[in-house]
Amino acid sequence: MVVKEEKGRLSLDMLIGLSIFLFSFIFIGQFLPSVFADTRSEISVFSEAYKVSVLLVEDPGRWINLDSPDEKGFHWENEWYKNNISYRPGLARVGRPGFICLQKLVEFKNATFTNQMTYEDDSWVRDVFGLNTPDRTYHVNITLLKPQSTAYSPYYSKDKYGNVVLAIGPPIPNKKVSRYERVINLPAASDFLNVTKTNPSNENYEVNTTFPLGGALIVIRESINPSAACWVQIKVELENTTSNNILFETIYDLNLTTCNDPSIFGIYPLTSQLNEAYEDLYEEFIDTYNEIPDTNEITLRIKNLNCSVGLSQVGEILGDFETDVEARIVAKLVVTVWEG
Amino acid sequence: MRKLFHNEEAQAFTLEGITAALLLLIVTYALFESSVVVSPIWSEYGNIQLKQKGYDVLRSLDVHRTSLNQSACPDLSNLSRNSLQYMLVQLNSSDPQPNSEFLNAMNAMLDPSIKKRLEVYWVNQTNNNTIQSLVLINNTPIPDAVGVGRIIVLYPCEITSQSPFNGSVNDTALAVEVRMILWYV
Amino acid sequence: MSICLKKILKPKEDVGVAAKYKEVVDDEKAVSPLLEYLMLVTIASVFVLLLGLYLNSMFSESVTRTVLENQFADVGAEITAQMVDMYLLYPSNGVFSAKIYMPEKVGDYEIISEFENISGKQYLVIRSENGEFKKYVGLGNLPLDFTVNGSIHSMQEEKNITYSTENYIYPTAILLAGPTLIKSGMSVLFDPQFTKTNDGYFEYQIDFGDGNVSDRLIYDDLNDTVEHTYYSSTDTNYTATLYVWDRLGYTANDSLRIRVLPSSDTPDPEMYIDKFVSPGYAPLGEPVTIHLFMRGEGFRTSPRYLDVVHVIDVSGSMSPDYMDYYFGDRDSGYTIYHQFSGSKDPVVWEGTFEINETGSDIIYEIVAYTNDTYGSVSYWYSSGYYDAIQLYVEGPDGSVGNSNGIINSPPMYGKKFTITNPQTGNWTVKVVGLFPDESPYNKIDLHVKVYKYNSSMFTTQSETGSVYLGWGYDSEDVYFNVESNVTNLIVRTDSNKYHIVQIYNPSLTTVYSGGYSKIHYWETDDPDDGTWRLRIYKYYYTYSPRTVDYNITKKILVGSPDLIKSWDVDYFSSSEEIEFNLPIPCEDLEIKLASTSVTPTYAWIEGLGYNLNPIDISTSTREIRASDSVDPQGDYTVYIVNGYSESSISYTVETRIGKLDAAKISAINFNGVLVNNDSVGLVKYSSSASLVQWLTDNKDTVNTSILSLYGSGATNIGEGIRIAYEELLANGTSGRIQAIVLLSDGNANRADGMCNGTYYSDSEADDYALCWADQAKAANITIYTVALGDDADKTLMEAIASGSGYYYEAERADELVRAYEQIATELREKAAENITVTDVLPPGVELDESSIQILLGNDLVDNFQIIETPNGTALQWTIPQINISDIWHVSFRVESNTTGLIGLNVPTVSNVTYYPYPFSSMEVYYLPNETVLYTTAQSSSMSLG
Amino acid sequence: MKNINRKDEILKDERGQVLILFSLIVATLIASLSILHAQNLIAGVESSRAFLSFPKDEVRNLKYIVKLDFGHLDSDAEENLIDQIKLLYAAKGTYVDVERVSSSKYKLVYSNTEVYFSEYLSVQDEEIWLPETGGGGG
Repeated sequence: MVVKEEKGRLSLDMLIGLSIFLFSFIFIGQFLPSVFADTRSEISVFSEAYKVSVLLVEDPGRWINLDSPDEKGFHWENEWYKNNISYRPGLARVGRPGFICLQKLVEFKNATFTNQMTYEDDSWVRDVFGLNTPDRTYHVNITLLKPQSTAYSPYYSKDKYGNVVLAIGPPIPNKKVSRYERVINLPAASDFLNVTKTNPSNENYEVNTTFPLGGALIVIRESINPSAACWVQIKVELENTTSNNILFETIYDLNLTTCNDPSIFGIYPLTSQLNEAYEDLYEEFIDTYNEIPDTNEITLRIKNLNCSVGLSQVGEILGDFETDVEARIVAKLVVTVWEG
Repeated sequence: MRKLFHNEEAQAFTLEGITAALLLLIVTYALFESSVVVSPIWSEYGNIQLKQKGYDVLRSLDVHRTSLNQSACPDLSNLSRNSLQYMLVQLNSSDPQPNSEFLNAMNAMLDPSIKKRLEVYWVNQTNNNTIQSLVLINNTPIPDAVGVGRIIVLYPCEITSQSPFNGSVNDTALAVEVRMILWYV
Repeated sequence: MSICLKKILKPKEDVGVAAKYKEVVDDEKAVSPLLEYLMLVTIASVFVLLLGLYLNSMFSESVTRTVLENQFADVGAEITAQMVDMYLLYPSNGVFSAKIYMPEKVGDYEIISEFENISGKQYLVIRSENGEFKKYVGLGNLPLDFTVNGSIHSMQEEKNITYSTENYIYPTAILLAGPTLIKSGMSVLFDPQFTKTNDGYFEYQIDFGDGNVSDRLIYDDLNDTVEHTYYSSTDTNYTATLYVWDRLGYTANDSLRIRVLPSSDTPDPEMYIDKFVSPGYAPLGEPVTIHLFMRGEGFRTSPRYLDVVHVIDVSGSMSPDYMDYYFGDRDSGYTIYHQFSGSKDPVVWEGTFEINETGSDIIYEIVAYTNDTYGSVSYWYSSGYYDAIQLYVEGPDGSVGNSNGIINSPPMYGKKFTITNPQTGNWTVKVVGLFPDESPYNKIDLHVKVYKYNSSMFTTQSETGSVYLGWGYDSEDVYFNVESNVTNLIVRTDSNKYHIVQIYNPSLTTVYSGGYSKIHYWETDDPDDGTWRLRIYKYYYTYSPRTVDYNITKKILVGSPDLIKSWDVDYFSSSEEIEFNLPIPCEDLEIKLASTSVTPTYAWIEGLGYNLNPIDISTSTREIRASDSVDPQGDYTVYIVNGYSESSISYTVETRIGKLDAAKISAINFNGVLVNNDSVGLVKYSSSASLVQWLTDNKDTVNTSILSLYGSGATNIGEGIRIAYEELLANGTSGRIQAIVLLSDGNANRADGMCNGTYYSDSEADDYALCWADQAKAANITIYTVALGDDADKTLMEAIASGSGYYYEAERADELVRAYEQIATELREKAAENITVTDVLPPGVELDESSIQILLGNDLVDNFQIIETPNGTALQWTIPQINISDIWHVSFRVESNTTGLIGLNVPTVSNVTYYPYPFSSMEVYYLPNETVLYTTAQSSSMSLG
Repeated sequence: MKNINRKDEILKDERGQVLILFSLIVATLIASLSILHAQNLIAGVESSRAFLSFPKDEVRNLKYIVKLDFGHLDSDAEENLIDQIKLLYAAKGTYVDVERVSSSKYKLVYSNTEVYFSEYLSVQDEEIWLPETGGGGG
């Protein structure tokens, strides 16, 4: 009778039911936490990137003599290599955040190289900007790019000798990184500019260059002989030196029979025209000759005018780069930080 | 034996157990997943970067005139045509448009993926200090666009008769705020 | 369940027993639910348990960890961003603060943000309150020229980060040390207390210059000074340097010279002069403090001439006799002269013997005696020579008994001890000699013998009789003989009425005299042989006649006792000897003697006016006073011998003399310190005052007149000072150190005189005294005051003195003597005199007059003035004299209105002029032109809070 | 018939307990998790607010105006300019004031709900306007 009784079995089924529930629950539970709360490393990584960029771009830096601490100042660039000096290598000009001081930039590179013997590394930079913490380290990559560059197509700023102006740190890995961009102002230093000035004995200038240009600016001052004719002509010229195929486009053409109209005097940026012209020509060149050009030239024709053309592979040029202390070259400083 | 298979309560239990468990899990999962989607953080950081850029660009474009004083102004040819100053000075009240050089410079500094709206604000002192504004680039921003501004000082002699600022101040410097609203498309 | 119950209960009613039984046994219904319930509950609980544990570990913990991580990152990012941004706006001054936001709790963890420095690198730390979770955010070289501090707790109301910049004061090390002129083996105290740092905090270390360096200490109450002992066999200059570090690690140092001489040398005194400014850096508009510092350096030097007048209180309270005579209060006239105390062990001779039989008829007799009397030498003699010997016997049970008989049959003197029915076992005999250790009288030949008697050696014979006492007063004598062999005598009277009995021994001294009683009983061992008298009588008022029976029983030794043991030894005594001296003929001397001994313990006083009779100090304190007839001047020796065999005793000897005596001793002693050319005068005062001896360099005459002083009358301090002052004015030699040494033991209670044009009545005696004291001081006379005893008006005396350093208190004569000595030497310890300190501030350096303060040596300053000179503002102090180890230290604040390095005085006109020893010629010390660097030094700090 | 009734009752009995058990466990679990989750979602808000809200560029803008433009203006033109700037910022809910405290010293105040900033500026202060040597202009 007791054996036949089936109520006893009820709870056996109970047991099965419960166990299934339990196991399925636990099984699913295995991958649940990530759903409930995911690690958000970007928070700290982003702020590190922000911090580094700010300290580079807006901070003139600071040095202090540990022996006699009343000796301190902003011009670490003249001191950093001395003994007992502790310093923070900001790049900004004193009192002008966002404006990069040339010597500071140079010395920053020197200091980096002295301390880590290569630009491919960030061991020292990490330290200086506090990217090493007891529990984790962040890597940083600092580059100076032309304004035109994007996250996917970076164009390094180069000085007129073709050297990369600033690129420090290990290559950016293919993982979650934080990229912080700053638009900075560099002095219109001669190293950053390729300046062509009027030379009465010569009318035609040919400047080999690479595209896209960081910046281009033409400053037209007064005419040498107002009663005579004067002109300015700027062409972009692409050529394949083997097949001698040439393609060009005039992007600036000023031509006066009597050079007495003051309205022509001024400071004209040419960056976008030149770059656009280059892009058009490049495609057209391939279409027409199915070959790619190997030299890019900008040719200038200037007559009877005091003028100078500045081409920069660093960045956009603003202001009269010859006379105005406020003239500047605008480039992008990109700080990329990742955890690892 | 027969009874055991025909035991309907037991089935009831097992089914309940499993269904209940699954149901609950699905609900919670759905709940949490959905809320992840509305996490604000991504757009937030984007905006920070954007705002920073905005300020940087304005600062870069603010090419202050050296060697100038209230009375004697430099002629326009000494102003870089891609500077804010030039842009403001050349504005024409009949059809206020920023000059192309300025636009080019500005666009070069901001990625193509960034859309912008440009406005200027200034105080009209002759008209009991009302704040007047002018839209130079007219795009309608999305809700979480960021705005940045910069004040440029124009000098009496730089305000020409056809300038929109003309008459706002009588023979004294004018503070013009250039506001740029930026957002990603 | 309820259903089942019903099922079980139901049959109860209608079914029979068997049926019911069956029902219960194979009732299956109850089983199933019961089982199910049990299983269900178990399964469920196990399930819940597993689930609970698992969920907790898997979900909440790991989730919380990530959430915390993210939240921390968030807060960290927020704060560092704020820091960087704020810093980069670097307000060169002023304050800049921004709100900080953070969640109050993350998964019931509270959050704390603070700064941490790990091996020189600064980090921002975000952590859970209990520190279980932590996140670091590196600050790199950001905090280079500002400090970070503070912390934020997520629960606090206001959360801010504040960047503030204020003027920062770089450390200025300032080292004071003293003395800077020392002898080898002396120690110098180094004091950095005037070192200035931004927030007062600093660590310091002192390089003593002799190769030793102090520890690096944090300056606080515990470590505010450092002491160092120098050794040098030659005259050497060491440069001690103080190094200080402030909170930010900025350092500074300061040095000074320490001159160390071989201990043999005694150089001339000199003046150490220093000037320093603190801080040496100051932001513009901040005042700085200038310190001027002088110290008398050196050691007591060769003679220099003094004019001193003793002004001695001869009021009644100075003399015990006077106090005794008028107030019956001798004590208050005394002052303690010496106090001695100590402990003394006995010198015990011991011998043992054995007793093996006992019984009521067994008697043991122990005798200890000597034949040495040293006749004339009387120390032995108290009541008889036998006093010199103490006999103790210790039984087998350890109990110690004192002698119960004396031996006084010349030439044998000593004690004896009789035991009847003794315990068997080993007995110990202990003998202590009670006589001083004064060779050759410190030795005696000691004879100790043990005799045994038994009853057979004794017979008893007794006389009985009765006397009749008639009406009124009546008296009857009974004579009886006692032979030499009588060892014990018992006299007994018996009556039904009261009567009086007296017993006279052969030498007619009363050995017993019993008052009214019905029965009289008297017993003695070894009665003197001869004719004894027993007198029985009554007075008239016990009127009625009565008969008194008497019974005289003699115990007679017939055989001779057996000598059990006998010792003959030489015994040497040992005594404590206390010596003191009364240098002058004092009026009063009292010696108090006491000991803790329980058995006779003697003291002998050897000295003028005292014979050498032993004084038993065992029972109570004994006071021995010199009779006024004899002059107690001279040397005294007190001998103390412990008469108690069992333990050492402690004793006290206190000698007291009259206060006036003390004063005399001190004053004479003082004069002794003086040298030939010094002159001394003497003024005494009580109700009035008089010049006893004018200034003379003949100390003897002064001393004689000092001795002539006697006490009586009231206390008129003012007059005393006046006369002394007038004497100094009249007969003092200029150029000498002129001083008054004033002694008093009481309150000024007489004046009745004019001072400085004012009349003072007796009630204003204090003011009168003070008035004259001021006159004297004004006349450049140094007044030393000594308050003797508790009754002295100490406040007044201190006020009268030329300064706190010139006031002495003496409870006791010896202190008084010392005080006087010190004064005498003090008077010699002048390092420099007629000092004028002039510090001239250049134009542009503003003096804050309210800030002028004298930190030390206020009493030294005679006059201070601020003079406007063409050179600038001059501060000028004049100081009559600076003694060795006097310190004078002033400070005042100045402020400059121009930046840069500012000189704080006008050289050469800022100087110290003074007459160094031997005060013949003036010297000039040009104050260093201390400078302050007015910088715009600033310190910034980033603080959470 | 009776049997079935009894079974039903017992079943009800048990089911009740089991369901309560489940709901209890899961409810608490979800509750606790959802709190944490919510907090995780808002992580990053504070910092990004900090980045966004911090008006350093505007403060600097003001400083430049004081440094670069005030030098060129006479005092009432200066007053005038300050008034305009005040108004422009007031429109953005920020209080701004530049006040001349001495011949060459200005007190600059920038204050909104997030930050309070004040600084004394001096137009001679070389640190704000320091011509570069070498490296050409600006």
